[in-house]
Amino acid sequence: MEASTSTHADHGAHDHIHPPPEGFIRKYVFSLDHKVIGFQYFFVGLLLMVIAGSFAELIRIQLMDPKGTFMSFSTYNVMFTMHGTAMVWLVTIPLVTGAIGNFVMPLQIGARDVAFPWLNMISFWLVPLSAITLFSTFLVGAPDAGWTEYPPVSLQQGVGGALWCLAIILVGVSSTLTGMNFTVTVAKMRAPGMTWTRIPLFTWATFSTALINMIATVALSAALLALFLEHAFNVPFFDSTRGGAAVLYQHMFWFYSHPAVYIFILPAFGVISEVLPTFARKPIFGYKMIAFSGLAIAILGFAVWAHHMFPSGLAPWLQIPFMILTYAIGIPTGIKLFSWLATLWGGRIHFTTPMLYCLAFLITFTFGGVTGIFLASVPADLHEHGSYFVVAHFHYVVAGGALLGFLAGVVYWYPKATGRMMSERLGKLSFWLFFVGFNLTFLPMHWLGLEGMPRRYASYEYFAKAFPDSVFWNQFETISSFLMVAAVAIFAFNILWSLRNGVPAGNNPWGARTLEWMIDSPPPYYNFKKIPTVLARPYDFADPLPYLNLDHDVDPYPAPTEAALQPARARA
Amino acid sequence: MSAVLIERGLAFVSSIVVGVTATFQLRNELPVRGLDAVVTKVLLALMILGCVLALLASVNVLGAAK
Amino acid sequence: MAGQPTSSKPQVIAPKGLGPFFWPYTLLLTVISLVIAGGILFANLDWLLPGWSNPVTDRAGDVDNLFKFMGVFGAWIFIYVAGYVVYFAVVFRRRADEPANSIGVQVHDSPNLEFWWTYVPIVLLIGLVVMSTYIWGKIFFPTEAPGLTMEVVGHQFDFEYRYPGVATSLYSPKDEMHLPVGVPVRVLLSSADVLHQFWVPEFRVKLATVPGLVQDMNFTPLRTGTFDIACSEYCGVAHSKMQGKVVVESQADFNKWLSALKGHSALQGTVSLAKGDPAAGKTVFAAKCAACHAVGPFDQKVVGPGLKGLTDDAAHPNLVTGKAPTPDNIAAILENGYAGPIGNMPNEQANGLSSTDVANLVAYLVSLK
Amino acid sequence: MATTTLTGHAAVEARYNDVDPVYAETRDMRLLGFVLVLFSDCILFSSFIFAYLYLRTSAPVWPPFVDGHQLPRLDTAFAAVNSVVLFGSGVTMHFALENWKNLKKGAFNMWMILTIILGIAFLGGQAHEYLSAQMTWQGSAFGASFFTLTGMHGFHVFVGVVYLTVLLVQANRGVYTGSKYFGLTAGTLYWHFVDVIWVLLFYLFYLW
Repeated sequence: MEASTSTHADHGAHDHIHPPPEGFIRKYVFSLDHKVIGFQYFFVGLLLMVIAGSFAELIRIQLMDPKGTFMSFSTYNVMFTMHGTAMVWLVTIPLVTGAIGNFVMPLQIGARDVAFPWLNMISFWLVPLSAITLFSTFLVGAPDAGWTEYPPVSLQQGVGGALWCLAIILVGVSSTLTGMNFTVTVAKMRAPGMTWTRIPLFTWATFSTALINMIATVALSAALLALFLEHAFNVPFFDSTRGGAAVLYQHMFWFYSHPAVYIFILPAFGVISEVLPTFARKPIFGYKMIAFSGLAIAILGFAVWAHHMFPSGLAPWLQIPFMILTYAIGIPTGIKLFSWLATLWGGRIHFTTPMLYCLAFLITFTFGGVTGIFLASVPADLHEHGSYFVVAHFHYVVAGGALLGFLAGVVYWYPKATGRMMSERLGKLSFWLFFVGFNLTFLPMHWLGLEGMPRRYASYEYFAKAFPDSVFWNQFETISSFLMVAAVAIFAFNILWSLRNGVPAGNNPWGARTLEWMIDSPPPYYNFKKIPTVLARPYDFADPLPYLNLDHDVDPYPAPTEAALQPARARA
Repeated sequence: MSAVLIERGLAFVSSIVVGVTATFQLRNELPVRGLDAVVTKVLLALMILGCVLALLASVNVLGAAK
Repeated sequence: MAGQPTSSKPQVIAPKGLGPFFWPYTLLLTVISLVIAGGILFANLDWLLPGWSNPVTDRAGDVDNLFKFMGVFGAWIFIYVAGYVVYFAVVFRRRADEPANSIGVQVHDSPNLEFWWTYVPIVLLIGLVVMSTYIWGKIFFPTEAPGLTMEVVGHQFDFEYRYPGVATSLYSPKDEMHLPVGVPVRVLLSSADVLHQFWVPEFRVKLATVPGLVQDMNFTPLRTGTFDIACSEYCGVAHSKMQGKVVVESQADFNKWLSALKGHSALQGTVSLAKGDPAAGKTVFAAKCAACHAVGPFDQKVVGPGLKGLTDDAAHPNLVTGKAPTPDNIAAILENGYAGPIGNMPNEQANGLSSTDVANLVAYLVSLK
Repeated sequence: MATTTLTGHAAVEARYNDVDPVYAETRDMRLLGFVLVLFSDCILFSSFIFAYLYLRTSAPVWPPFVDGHQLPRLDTAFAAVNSVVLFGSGVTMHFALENWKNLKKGAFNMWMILTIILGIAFLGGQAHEYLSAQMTWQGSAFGASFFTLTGMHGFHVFVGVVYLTVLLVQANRGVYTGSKYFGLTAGTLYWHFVDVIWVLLFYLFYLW
């Protein structure tokens, strides 16, 4: 007890509770409350995911026919550009850090809000602004050079390209501010006694992500600012006839965009690290290794960007160091993966929906990691680069990694956010549809890519002549992808339906042990009436809960309640 | 006497004055603790480096000769 | 809180040993891994990687060996991880009749285990790095001098092929690229407009064509055939229609094809430098040089320097070779090519310049003041 | 808590700590947040400096040729004076904050005004540089990186001048006290940061 209260003196600040805001606008639109902002991110992100996902379906429909007659080539090019852009910047980042990070992180560290609620609100509102800017390009000729927008080809598009830059700079500023905000929150606002090695792993992941957001996103803004200047004012950063260099953009862009994939995946790692121990009823295996490997991934992630550029004019002598660093990042990732596997061993595993997502994550993410090893090797990459193999790898780690982690997190924290359980029956249906549909859609892309099908092709007529079976596989993928559409539709329906009809959850339906489960569901405006004191790590199921000064009397040994154990039968 | 010579002379004298003053400021800042002081120390040190550069430029050691 | 079932100490349900049938199951996974490894090593994977059983280039065999190595170990990692996920999930599932507060065995870590699962991947990855670096060295630093040096220039939306001694360029998809079998080839890649990529999947080597940069790709075709060339870097609206064909044929066939091409060319014969015609030189320049050189000052770089004022540039009194800008020295660069700090320029053969062309070009270049 | 017997740093520190816990905690968070913002701003400049280094090192000669003429090197004499003007404003800003910490409001005002004047003088000098520059933004990689980087820096100086003016007005309206003056600390850090960015730009564009 003496040792545990050492991080924070008992500040008067902790007893200072703001009254909740009045009026609809202050409460739900320009809210300063991290929970409401989390919801806002969630719904905006989900809406944009539906839009970007429908672009993906249009892409897939085009590929049913090798001639590519469904859309014109230019429309197809716009579709994959917008799909990538929206999914990367307007869906994944707002959903994983914006929604789950905002809602959960302050609760997990026993804080009443993030460090700068105002900035948080601005960060959020930049996202819809950016989305409007991005989609407004449809009116003036949408960008079509892929989500990477490599110059010189991206400079051939008109105003749309410049607007694209502005849209992404806006969302970049939003990410930077969020990163700064979260870094300060985790560094300064933890409950007394919560030392760095007692922080719940999701918060650890959010912290590592915030560091990347803060540093890398600015570099992205710089790259896009330079591209914007060339678009708008003809400033020759990337024009080789006036001393610029096309490869320079790729350096500047990937210096952000490689860490960006860790912005997606680290919060998902965090969710997995929370969900696995809860449903395996076991302490997380190797807490420190998981926490520090996340940090190591965040730091190493800054030194691997050029592996996206092996064939693109990178000097040969630079290729080997970047390959070695890329392999080095596989080590901490492997440590995490094996630690989760060891967490499963000897547990008492509850097959709830979030747990199913986690188990699926372990399988698909391992697969995506293995194909990552294939891509990182320079000679092998000289074959795979720019092919469907890359598309498959990327979707295995982002959709099969980050998205599965995100869905696990949504189902896991839904009872905390709303006070009701999501329907397990619909949840499991949605899970299986997604898992099966996902694998059937993206697995064949691996062999299509290795056979030699290039990505971003509106028509693959020549390829279908050489490999007639590619037509079958593409049609197979398209049909399978609609299973994912069904899964997302059921998931969205489940979210809305359960708001009213879900089983009342109680404060801690899963028998979880982190701080957010010690307060009411949904949490009150001020989160914690009294700031609790933390005595130990949260994951020791055999010990009583390591908290003092909680608002409620809680069961010292929380266990899953009826609501979680028999969700399908009970009704409110 | 050309404008360039006046500029050089001005740069020479003022960079010494500013550099020395900044060095005293840095010395006074050294015992202060806290994040703001740490950052200030680093920034002051770099600014003194800037004064040295300006001094070298004024005597034509660095930069274009004119 | 209503609904909290109990506040008694939770009940640990520990497995016996590592779990029921752990070792038999591990044996099963091992057998599966070995079968897959055998498949990767010995089966014919032409359906997956075209040219697997009969490599088209010397590099393809190397890269396929790398694929074998990564495939075997990647498959092992995946099979063990996925296999144990499924096994643990089934074996350690909570039974319906267990109390709600049953918990698993409370282990926090195991330094031994953690050491091994850090150490083994490191060793494997070091092996992979060594192997990759070795093959990378073969790709980028070939020891054999090329028997044929040619150029591929990316355009929106076709590939331009330039052969030594051929005055006119060939363009995909109308024309095919031809290569002699068994001869080390150096392909110099550059671009006239945006980024493209020159990819022949069977060759296993692809490189981008970058404006302002020349990259060289080295390989030796090992067997004859016709293969697809595809652009694999997005280059604009008709990106998906940017393909070509490369024909690998015997040296005799190749020579026949090449001389037929040369036959079409009107610019042949030996002419002394003094008889160069600047007007004809301008035409040759536009066809052969303008992709890399601007008619502008030295620093108006496209790939190579601008060539205006070649003979009277105060800032550059000498040529890139360090010699005085006399017609003979200029002609020497055109004939022998250039390799040095500011880049590479192909020689007369690679550029397809006849001696008439050289004479005309020199006359034209000297006339640029 | 504040005692009359303390002097110098000790007195300043005592006053600094003599605040309510809410303010102390907020100040702590804001300070860290502000330093992080400066850090990310630093990354923004670094990215463009990287671009400049990349373009410069891959060019055959530097300064590059435009339309047949090599661009001249930038003149260091005037830039050296202008740099020292900016560095001098950093020194005066530091004096201003020190005087505020020691409760010398008159001296604070004097140094602040001097800082603002020097900042404006620097901007004037930059305007002169721009007007007399012999290259354009569009013409070459040199022009592109020079005008973009110094333009971004100039914008930061301009924002700084406005920021310091606001701080000066606020200070005279009693927004800050001898204990609570985080805004002034932030302003000083920002101004020092802008100075230091200029050290880099000065070296990279004028002296290298």
